Amino acid sequence: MKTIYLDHVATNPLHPEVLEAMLPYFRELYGNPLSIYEPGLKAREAIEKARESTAALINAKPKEIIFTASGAEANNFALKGIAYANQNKGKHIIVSKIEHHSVLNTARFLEKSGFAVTYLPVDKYGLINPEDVEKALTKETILISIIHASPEIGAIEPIVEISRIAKQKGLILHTDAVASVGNIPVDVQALGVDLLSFTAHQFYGPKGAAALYVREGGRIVPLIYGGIQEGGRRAGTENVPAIVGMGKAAELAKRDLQKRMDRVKVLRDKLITNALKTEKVLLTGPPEKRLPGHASFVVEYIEGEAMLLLLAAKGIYSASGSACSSKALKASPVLISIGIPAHLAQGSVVFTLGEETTEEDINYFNETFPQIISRLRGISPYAKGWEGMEGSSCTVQK
Amino acid sequence: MKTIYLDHVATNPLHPEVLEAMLPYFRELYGNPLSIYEPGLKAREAIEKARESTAALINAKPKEIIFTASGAEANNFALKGIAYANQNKGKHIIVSKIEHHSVLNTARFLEKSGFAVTYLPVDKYGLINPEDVEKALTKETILISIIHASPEIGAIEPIVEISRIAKQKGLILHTDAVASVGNIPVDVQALGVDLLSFTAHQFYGPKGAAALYVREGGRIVPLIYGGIQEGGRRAGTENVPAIVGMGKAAELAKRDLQKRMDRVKVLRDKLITNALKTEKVLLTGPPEKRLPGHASFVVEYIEGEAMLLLLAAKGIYSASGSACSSKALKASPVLISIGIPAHLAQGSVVFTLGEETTEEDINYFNETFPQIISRLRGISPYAKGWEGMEGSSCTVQK
Amino acid sequence: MYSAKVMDHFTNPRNVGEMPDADGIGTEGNPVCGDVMKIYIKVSDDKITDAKFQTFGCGAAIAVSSMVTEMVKGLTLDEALKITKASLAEALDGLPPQKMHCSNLGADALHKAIEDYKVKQGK
Amino acid sequence: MYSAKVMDHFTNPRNVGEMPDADGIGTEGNPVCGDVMKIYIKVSDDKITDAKFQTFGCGAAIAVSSMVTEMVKGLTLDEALKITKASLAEALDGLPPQKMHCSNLGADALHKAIEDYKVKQGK
Ligand SMILES: Cc1ncc(COP(=O)(O)O)c(C=O)c1O
Ligand SMILES: Cc1ncc(COP(=O)(O)O)c(C=O)c1O
Repeated sequence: MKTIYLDHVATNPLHPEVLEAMLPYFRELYGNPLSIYEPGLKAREAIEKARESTAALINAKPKEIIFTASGAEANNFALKGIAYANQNKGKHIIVSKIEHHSVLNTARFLEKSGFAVTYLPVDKYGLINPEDVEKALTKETILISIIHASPEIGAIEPIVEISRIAKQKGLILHTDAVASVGNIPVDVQALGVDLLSFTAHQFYGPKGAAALYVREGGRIVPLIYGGIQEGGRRAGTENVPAIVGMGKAAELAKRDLQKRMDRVKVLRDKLITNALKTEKVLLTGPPEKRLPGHASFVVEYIEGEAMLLLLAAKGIYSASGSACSSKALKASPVLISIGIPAHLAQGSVVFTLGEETTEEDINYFNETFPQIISRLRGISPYAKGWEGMEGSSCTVQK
Repeated sequence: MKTIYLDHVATNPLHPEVLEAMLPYFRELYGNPLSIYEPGLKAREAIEKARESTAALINAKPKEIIFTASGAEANNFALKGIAYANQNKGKHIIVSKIEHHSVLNTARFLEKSGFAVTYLPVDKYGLINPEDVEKALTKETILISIIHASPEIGAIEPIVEISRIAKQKGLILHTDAVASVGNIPVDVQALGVDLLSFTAHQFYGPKGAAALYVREGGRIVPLIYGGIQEGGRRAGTENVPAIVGMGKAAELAKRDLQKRMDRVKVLRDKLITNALKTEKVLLTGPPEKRLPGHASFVVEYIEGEAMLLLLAAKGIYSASGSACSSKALKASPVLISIGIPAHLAQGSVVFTLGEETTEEDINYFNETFPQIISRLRGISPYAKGWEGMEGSSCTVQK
Repeated sequence: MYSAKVMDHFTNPRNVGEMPDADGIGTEGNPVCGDVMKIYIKVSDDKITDAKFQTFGCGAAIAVSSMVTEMVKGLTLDEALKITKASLAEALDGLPPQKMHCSNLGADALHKAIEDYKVKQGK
Repeated sequence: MYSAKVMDHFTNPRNVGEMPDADGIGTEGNPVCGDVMKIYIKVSDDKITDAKFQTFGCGAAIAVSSMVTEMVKGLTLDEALKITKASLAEALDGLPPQKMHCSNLGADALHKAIEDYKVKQGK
């Protein structure tokens, strides 16, 4: 069966050129980049070359790039590293309610360690009002960390406006750009951020390579102590093939960005237009200020995991923010934050298009999706509406 | 030119079977292991299979394995995670002076965060006296972290004896087994440790995959917060190919361990016997209680980096603990800890044998090494002894 | 993730739909949690002669509903009351642990339907 | 890491050895730090006619020693005193930054040797 991958926000296959670039570093140029003989020196050179193209993708300088092993690590590093480096100046941090778990849960850890954290609300589209940032500031504020684009609802946040506020007050601004880098232009100068997290597997690079951008001169306390790798800011023997792969993927992403965006946007719009023709299907996230390949919905009266499974049975791979589709069995806090009631959040489904998505794929999807909705509604006790629904809070029986 | 890699303690090429096992997970089975469609489910299965063989290598249960991206991360995780999880019980930690930087520097970070740390001395062979552990205990002690084997001098520490003390006092024992796992039998039950760090690239697995063993029921605070990967204890999209590679490498290491040990030990003994025939060449580390493939020396009157470079020019790749060969420009603290004066530590050189090392390689080495020593001594002003040497402390001019 | 049997009952659910002339109806779960099952039974001589379901929920919930309606047909009410979460999961060749409690509501809905029947019968 | 020129001077160092009849000897560095250079010069009519070295140290230190002894031959003492860390590094097509200060002791050792010569001459 032909399969149609519409879950590019979860991860991506390696681009063939990326794999090719990585292969020599597994067995031939296997040296430790700290070593002073040939296979080590070659590995070191390759890392520095990768640093250049990785930096170029976000318009940074090579020395502003610290390689990490995941976006989650970059986010943990940014929040803890900045908090610890600046705790003498103050102990208040601002994040949004729609941050990724790797930001939210790090913020909670910092709360336990004596920091105060403000969790900013968002509007019905998931957008932050920069005025809310301003209002949340206290004399103790040291760091603002706001996601650049939401993987769940595609919303692109007004980082430039928030940066103006941060600059005015001399505060440090971090953005989690894991879902945006490689999908839309991301320029650290234009955004005006001091730190930015991104991960290679979001743009056809390898899993196991990611980076934290730290503006030149910025002080950060390491998350992983040890040797002098990454200028002493992130220890551990470098994952050379993965870093090389990230460099190559960054190079391709920079080269092809406009083309990739233009292609997926047209197809995505077609998908959204068609999906909204079915009754009681709502777009989540902003209609305009969203990632070009991102379509997300709630479908009333049915549940997300069931949709995913039936779609998968038809060869279509996608994601959901429903409780049942998450291992934590909790509906996505992002959907709750934008005011979707919990029973509707169960009907969440997210489609993210990518480089290999074709018009034919979308035509097939557009045919299949309404069929699956109607099939599941045919089973649902709520097919005619939510009448008779019980209470509005959920305590899972154990 | 044929090259002879005698720096297996720095890193290793991938075993061809390991690379083969990894390849399908780059482009075909690329899914996110959290996803519920085919490429994701296959990735999840592959990770759980890798967890089984990784656990088997150290005689642990699969659920006791937390995958990380490096040995350094595993060590940071162990120390901080146990310190934070137990700080209500006490704030004293014991480590040795010959720990890897990833333990030492994490310990120093914890000192800054209000923990007290004892750095235990070692004897002239680099061995810890378990009585010293006992003497260092205070009412506040929560954690003992002692390296299993030293990558610099090959010493294998008496973890079993230290474990007896830890158990008696109900203390948590961690060991950094990065340099030992895959090189000698490591059995968490026999060692009696609660946590153990190891890394795949030390046994022909990939860079970017490592693990922390945490005994069943052990509580640890995450180093990397985020999603529910690794049972919520270590977030970040899993580096599937690397984890699969670690699993395969662990399987091979378990299967071939005895054979590998027997082979390298014979060759290593030959190397040591020959090297010690040259005047003023001293073995560092214990003559017996050392890693089977490990030979380390100080060569008087000459400097390590110069030796490495001339050896490399002859196709022999090796390592040194000299100040000049380290990017930090400091002589190895391990050599200082075993009582080697700083000027002698400059003559440090370390040879570590591996699976592909042949008798022919060692014969060639045995011919070459004395030549290189005599060549460099021919240039040295100290060729006739250290007389006329200046002061004994070093302040680098800037 | 799911056994072949779960996938079979999920993709080809048996006994789907309302039953306007049901003798007993039981609903369990809450859409806020993600799973709701509504079980309809027809009873004659203390035996369940027919069963249908409507379910809002995940794959496991739908498969459990299908399975429970298959299993009860022909059972006496007492026999049907012996159906449990565990026996349903077993009949489906197992369920993922995290689905055992939140999506495996079939036994509870069934028991409620039997209860409903008994109440209606004035028993 | 090192330029081809550094590697050439390191692997084939020029002017190695003691000079028993040296007119000036200069030693710089400390084995505790990892680098010591001993430069010997022969002087005639205020010109350096020959130079030799003995060095304990890393590749850079040995290459610098070799280079400085090559460079000074034929120079007047005043010209030789103009040799600096920077000009030595340049002559070697550059040195890694971390080696600039700790292993690039050639100019200092040379200046000490010239000093020694002048002292011996009573100048
Ligand atoms: C004893 C020891 N611990 C920890 C590490 C760090 O492991 P990694 O290189 O995987 O970060 C090393 C480095 O090789 C080591 O030798
Ligand atoms: C917005 C965002 N931040 C962080 C992460 C974590 O990145 P990684 O999967 O590389 O750990 C993700 C996950 O994909 C994400 O979507």
